[in-house]
Amino acid sequence: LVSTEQVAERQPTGEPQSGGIIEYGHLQEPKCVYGGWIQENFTARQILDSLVSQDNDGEIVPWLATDWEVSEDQLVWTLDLREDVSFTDGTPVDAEAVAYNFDSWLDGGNGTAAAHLGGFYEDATAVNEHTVEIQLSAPFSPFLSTLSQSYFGIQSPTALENRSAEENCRAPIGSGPFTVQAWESGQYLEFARNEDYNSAPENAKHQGPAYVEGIRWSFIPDNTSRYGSLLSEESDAVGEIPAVNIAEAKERFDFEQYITPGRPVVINLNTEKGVFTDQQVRQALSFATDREANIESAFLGTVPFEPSGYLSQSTPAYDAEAASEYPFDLDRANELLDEAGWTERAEDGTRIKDGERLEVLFTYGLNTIVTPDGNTAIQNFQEQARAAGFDIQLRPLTPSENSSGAFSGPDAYDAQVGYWTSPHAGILNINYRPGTEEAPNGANTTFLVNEGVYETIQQALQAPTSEEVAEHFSDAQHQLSELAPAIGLYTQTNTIAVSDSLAGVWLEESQGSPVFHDAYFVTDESGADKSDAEESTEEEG
Amino acid sequence: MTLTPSTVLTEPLQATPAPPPSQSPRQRTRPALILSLLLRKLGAAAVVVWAAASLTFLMQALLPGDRATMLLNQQTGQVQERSAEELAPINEMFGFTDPLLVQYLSFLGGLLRGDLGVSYQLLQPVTTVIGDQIAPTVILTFSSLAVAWAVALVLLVLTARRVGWVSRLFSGFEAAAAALPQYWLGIILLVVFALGLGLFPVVGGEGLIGLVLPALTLGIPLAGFLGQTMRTEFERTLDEPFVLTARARGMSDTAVRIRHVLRHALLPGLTLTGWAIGSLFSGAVIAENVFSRPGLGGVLVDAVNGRDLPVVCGVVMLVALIYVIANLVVDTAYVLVDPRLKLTH
Amino acid sequence: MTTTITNPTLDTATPARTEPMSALTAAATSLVTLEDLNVWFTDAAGVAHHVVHDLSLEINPGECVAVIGESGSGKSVTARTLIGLTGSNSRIQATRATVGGRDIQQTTDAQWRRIRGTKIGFILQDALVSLDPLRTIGAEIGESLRLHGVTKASQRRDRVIELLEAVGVPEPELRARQRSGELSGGLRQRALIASAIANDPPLLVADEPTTALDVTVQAQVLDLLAQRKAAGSAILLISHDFSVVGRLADRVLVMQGGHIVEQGTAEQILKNPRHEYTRQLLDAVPSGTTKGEYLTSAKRAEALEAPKLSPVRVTESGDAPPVLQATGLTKSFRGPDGVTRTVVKDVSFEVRGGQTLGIVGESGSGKSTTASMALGFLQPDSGTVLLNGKPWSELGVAGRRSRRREVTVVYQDPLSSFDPRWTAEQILTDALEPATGGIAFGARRRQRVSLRERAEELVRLVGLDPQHLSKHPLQLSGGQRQRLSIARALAPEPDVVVLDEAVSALDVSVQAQVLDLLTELQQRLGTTYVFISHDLGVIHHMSDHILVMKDGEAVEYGNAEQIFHSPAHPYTQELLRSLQMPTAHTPVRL
Amino acid sequence: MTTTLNPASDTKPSTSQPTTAASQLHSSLQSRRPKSRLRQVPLTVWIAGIVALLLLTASLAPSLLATHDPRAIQLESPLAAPNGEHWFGTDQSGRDLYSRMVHGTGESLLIGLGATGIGVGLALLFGAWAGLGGRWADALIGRGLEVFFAFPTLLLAMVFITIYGPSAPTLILAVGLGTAPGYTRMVRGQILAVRHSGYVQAAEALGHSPWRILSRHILPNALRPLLAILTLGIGQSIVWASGLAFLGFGVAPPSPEWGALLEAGRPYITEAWWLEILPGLAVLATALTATVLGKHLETALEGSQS
Ligand SMILES: Nc1ncnc2c1ncn2[C@@H]1O[C@H](COP(=O)(O)OP(=O)(O)OP(=O)(O)O)[C@@H](O)[C@H]1O
Ligand SMILES: Nc1ncnc2c1ncn2[C@@H]1O[C@H](COP(=O)(O)OP(=O)(O)OP(=O)(O)O)[C@@H](O)[C@H]1O
Ligand SMILES: [Mg+2]
Ligand SMILES: [Mg+2]
Ligand code: NI
Repeated sequence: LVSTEQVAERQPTGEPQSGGIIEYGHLQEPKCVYGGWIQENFTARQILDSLVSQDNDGEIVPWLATDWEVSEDQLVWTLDLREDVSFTDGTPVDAEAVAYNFDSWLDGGNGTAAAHLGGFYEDATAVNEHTVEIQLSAPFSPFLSTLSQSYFGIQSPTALENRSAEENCRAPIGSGPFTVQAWESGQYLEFARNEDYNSAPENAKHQGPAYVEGIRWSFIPDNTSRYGSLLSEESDAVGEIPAVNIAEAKERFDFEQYITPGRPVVINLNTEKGVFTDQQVRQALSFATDREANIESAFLGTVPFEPSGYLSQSTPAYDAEAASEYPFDLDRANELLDEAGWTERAEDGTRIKDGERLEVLFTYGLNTIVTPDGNTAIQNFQEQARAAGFDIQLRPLTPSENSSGAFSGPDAYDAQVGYWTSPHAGILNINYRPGTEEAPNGANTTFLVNEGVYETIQQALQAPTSEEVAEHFSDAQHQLSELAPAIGLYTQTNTIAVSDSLAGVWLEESQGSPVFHDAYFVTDESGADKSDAEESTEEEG
Repeated sequence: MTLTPSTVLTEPLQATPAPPPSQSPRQRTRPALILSLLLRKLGAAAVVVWAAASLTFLMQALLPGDRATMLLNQQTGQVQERSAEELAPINEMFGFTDPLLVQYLSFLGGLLRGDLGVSYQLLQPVTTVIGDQIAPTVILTFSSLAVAWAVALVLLVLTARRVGWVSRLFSGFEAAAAALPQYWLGIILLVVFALGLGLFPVVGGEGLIGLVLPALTLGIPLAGFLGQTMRTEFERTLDEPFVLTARARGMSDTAVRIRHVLRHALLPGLTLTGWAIGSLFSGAVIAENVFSRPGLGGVLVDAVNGRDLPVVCGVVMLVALIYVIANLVVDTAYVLVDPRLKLTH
Repeated sequence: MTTTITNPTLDTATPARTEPMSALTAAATSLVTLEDLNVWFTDAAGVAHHVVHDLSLEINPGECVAVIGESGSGKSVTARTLIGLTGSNSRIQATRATVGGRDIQQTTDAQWRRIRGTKIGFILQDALVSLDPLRTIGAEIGESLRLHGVTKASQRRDRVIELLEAVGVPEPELRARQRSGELSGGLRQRALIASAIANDPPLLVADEPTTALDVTVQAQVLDLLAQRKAAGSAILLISHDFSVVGRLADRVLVMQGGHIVEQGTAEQILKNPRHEYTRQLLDAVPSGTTKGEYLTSAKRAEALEAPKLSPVRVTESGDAPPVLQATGLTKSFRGPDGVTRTVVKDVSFEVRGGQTLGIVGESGSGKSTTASMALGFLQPDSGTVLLNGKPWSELGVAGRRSRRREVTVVYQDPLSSFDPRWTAEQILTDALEPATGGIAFGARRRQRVSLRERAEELVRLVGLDPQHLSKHPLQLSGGQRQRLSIARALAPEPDVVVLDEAVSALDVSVQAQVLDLLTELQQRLGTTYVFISHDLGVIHHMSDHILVMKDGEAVEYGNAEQIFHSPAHPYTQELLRSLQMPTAHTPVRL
Repeated sequence: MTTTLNPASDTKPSTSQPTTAASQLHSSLQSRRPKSRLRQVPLTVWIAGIVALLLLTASLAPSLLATHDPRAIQLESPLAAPNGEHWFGTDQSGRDLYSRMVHGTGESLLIGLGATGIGVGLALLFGAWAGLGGRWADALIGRGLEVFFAFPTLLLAMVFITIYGPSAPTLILAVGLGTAPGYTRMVRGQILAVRHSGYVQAAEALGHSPWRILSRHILPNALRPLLAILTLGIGQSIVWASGLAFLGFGVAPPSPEWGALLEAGRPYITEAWWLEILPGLAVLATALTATVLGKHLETALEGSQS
């Protein structure tokens, strides 16, 4: 999934040096070091170990769990744990600890973990000291893939139980390569090397403690400054390279781009109220604009266009054929709208039906969900859709508006932009599971209620083999594509640029967190010469 | 036959404050008077801080959307509606479902005990959240003030009422500086001096060198305002007879400007400074943003965006307190600069 | 450094003090020599104004030369050329201009700085505002010393005290620590003199040194200058006040419009002026002897031509009914320091129709406060005012409103009493319009026409050209403004006009015109005046009855002539004593 | 022999002793020449006038000045540097920056004007109330002002925008509210000064009714300087509004309001400087123009009448 910037080629020969502190510049500051937000996933990766990891091919490899098996009915997962690992507070990493973590996630300890496992998880029990059994209420094929995310990092139960919420938020105790040393709010998080680290995942480049002594994880929200700090050598690595700088970054630095699996950045259409209750109108909008050209232009060719409104191209079980059912076809869009009865046009070209304008209230969390480049893409989309007679009113939401729920209900928008990272296609279940009276599904932002789609997804989750899983998910994507509740725009990506003085940084596979455990400083300057060999070729997973 | 003095003026022609009775000229303000004055000022300060906090509380409570939903969404990075079941524990923890009055009263109660509450988002006590960030903001605010004063004073003394074009050029410069959008100036400074020339760090942090550009960003526009107000007074004072007297004693021009005229021009500058403290804080938000600096500005914006009521209230009260204190200082400075104001202030 | 101030040393005598004097010329005996001095000022539009024409002047050590003349005649400008402070917009040209032998046209700025304060002490015209109000007197006087070599602070402090003592400031240690705002006018003036003589300059330039002072204080300051002169210092005295000149000057120059029109000894000029202009100046000074006569020659001539308007004053009282009666007026104010002071104590008076009551007293004695109560602006704490025999002070604000037009007021500074947006016409018609009751819509136009006619009548009455009606007050001269102010006061046809220092800010000749106008109007209209001034001459000239105030109390009240010729109260006696002149004059009447 | 005596360092001595007859003469001399006032207008004011005219044209009839459709995107040429076709270059969507700036003028000025109008309007209400309403009203409003000064106006604006959503009217209201306390203080001071002025006392002495005095003297005189302040405020309001846009509280895209342009241009500052610099210059020029014109107006008003 990681675009191959062939890190190895730039690495000098010889043994990695130990020591040094990595200056890393990051876009957003998390609220806690560990939690359910993607930012928290990034920081948690540095200090927590998960049960399993994913390697470059999407294979699940051992981490804290050395071995696993699932029962015939796919309801019981048995995981064998390493026996030689302790949390940094001395508590052993054992079956009890893992079971405790499962319970705490589902008990409100981590909303994202709960979103994934909720409705499936039943119970976790320690079979013996180093074997844990997870009971599910229904088969859940992407179980291991789910666990590979850092939302599922294992924390010390002693710490969770005995320390305050504040302490667990600001300095969780795990068994990972680093520990939290200091957190200067608004400035940086300081990680110190866990000198006793011995539990790197199998796909790590080395075992044992990290090479570097620590990481200074600075929060530099301003794009120009963040990238600038790399140029001025104030940072050794920075994340979230702005599109305008990517071309240069590729040339001057080690540049890696991670295309996040899960739901890409899509336009969710409100299928419950308003103009998009009409499937033809939804399809018409899907046809109406040249999204490919739009994304190419808005991101200056640095971020892949994602035709699918449901899964990102890096997600296992992505169906490229289903994704390409809505190419740019203005005539088709017009046809569909005419059929749907939007035949008249107002003076400004907006279509009218029964005296009502084809107006679309289009909301998006600016700078929270959508980057400035994404904002450009949305404006391009708005302008392009005018040709078909859509009058799109953009309504960027402030962070407060965005997350307060005030703009989340079916009355609040006609179209809304969102993405949801997930290492597997099970995200479809989160996004399209119909809500019930007692348990409304807030994650269903298109409000689509479709039995067929739901059943197909359930079949996929319960399928015994990965081929069958993929088949059912393919099916679901085709069904959704027909219903057209969402329109794909571009893939959510993580990028990192690393200066030549630092080697061995990689982005992990499940969520794209930077991994610094294997990173080391290159002392020999001459070794860091820039072989201007490679241009990246972005691969799709 | 007598000849009488003819034109005797009763009142001083200039608007000097009415001379206090010269029979008891060395009237030191009695301690009781000072004490009551101090108490009054403190009382007023407390009222201001309390009112600012209450206003904030009310405004925050009136914002649309649900606070518990917001917290839950922030914890998961999602933006969806939540079920009552999901929200119940949060509501209970922070008492969001209590009547507003009850919430307000418990907030006031906390205030009286010196407890500003716990941040909803960061789970830290508000005092800690603010305590961590107060220093950079205060340092930035006051170094901007210092920059503004230094620039304004130097330009004033050197250029006021000089050969036509010098004076005009620099008063034009002041007008332009006053009209500069701060963030724009900040970005340009950043791009030119940090990114382009590499003279300053791109990411300021807490160091002294990192303070230069942010302080200039806020200081230059303020210097424009200060310069404009003080220049008027400065030039007016240059016309005062006592300035001519000083020259007639053989004082050099520069000495006259610094020792006599400047002091008079300080007064409107001080007034403006008192007013500017509040707006400097708003400016600090911008400078912090542009220069990736820590500080209360960022905390406030985050807290507002996250509807973190305790933090917002805490920051507002702190800013109000700083404002009030700064204005007490300004009042004192007034009296130092112009001892005539001793009693009335 | 020099040790005493009573023994000023001339540079010719001790040339080594600051710098050697440049080659002494033939005129070495004279301190200042000006020959054909011309000064121009360039205004903002670049137009040069010639304000001093071919002026020649010589001042010798130990001599006091006075320059007199009306306002704007160029007195101060001449003085400022002597210290090179005419300003950057000025141009100077002279056949010869030397100060202490140095050619002032070739003096550099640095050289000037050494001359100022050491060779020439300068007392500025605006005494009350010529000390930095933010700094202590000690700092101000000490500055003169510091600039010229006294570097040690303690030495300076001692010397400041010495100087303050020398100029007759009581409690010098205390005063040195006060700021000018905390001092009375007299003390300020003396402090200013102390700062000017701090370095013992051989020449003292005193520009209107007594203008702002009460008579008693004025006398003290003049004594001080006389002492300096006696001690050998040369003085250039500038004034438009003859009594001051008469007491001090050896020689007098009379200036008009930048020219010297007459010069001679003080004796000769004051007693026997030859030039028409000098005579006019002298005549314009009001006093007891001028009572009942016009002060300006124009009016006098007019009066001669029209004998029926001849100045015959109705001085007998008792025939007209009292228009304004005040009994037991008392008023206190709470100062900012929380102390309550009684500023008017038990003051009673009455004015009969067509007569003038003069209220005189030094600054702060409560004259204006009394007037405010009479006008109904201030509510007396106790005591009453009757207007036209009916209650006045007891009425509420609203009650008085309908009767406001019975009593009007003219202030010292008319400018601030005019709405700056309005023209003279608007100001007058506003005063003419009835205060209450709107005008019917249709009637408005007619009304306006008739108001305009009335306004024209009024301006003619006060001797203004109706063309001035379209002007803003700022575009009028001071005298014209005061006339406009009087016209406005007369507009509602009041029974009483209160004039609070109405002529104090005016130049003698303009003052004479305004006083003549008032006299004339009283005769034509029978208006009653309450005339407030601290100028005894003006009061004597104008009043039928006089109220003398001191510290809020009416120390003497009665017939004007009686009070002036046989004052009963010691304070009044002291006041009048300070008027005694060393030289007298006999104005030449036409 | 003709020598200029005074070194340049000597400043002009006082010519304005308000009460001496000499200065009366002097000022009457001055006021005799206001006929050729146009010729006395300094160059800066001329320039400001021309800029103001351009701004006015741009806001009332933008199509007269614009060269392109401000909304038309051109996906092939995003971030094109200024050139003959696109004078100010293109933005990230390939839209013509110059045309966008021209079309954004109206909204920007509207925000400036509207916000200042609201600020001054509120100020009038409360300032007049404080100035005329007696001791209690004055004390109450004085305290209130103190609170508002102590209160970060930014927060006020942010909360306001959070409640009503980001749009030009909200921005106007938010900035107006934010600036109102400052103006209120000014109005109050002005009214108090006028209220205690000689001419108001003179009018009272004539027995005029309070209403007549209020309408004929106090209000006109107290409000006259406000005209100048109003112009000064326009520039400041635009700066303010763009500052809010910068923090993400601006007008919704694709509006070419200047604040929005500035905010949108910021990420591209190193690669496409024109997107940030040019709209910034427009804001600066507008603010300066307003300042220059306001100052001139102030002195002109003073000179002509007071
Ligand atoms: N700095 C200056 N710039 C321009 N004109 C000036 C300046 N100083 C004085 N004048 C003009 O020069 C003329 C003479 O002024 P000066 O001050 O010498 O009068 P004066 O005789 O001292 O009058 P007064 O009795 O009012 O003090 C006046 O017309 C005055 O307006
Ligand atoms: N409103 C007031 N509040 C407090 N004190 C006042 C007030 N008005 C006048 N005074 C004081 O009352 C005293 C008398 O003032 P008033 O103005 O009547 O004197 P005056 O005789 O007119 O003096 P001048 O000749 O200087 O005009 C002064 O000490 C003055 O400071
Ligand atoms: Mg003079
Ligand atoms: Mg008085
Ligand atoms: Ni007599």
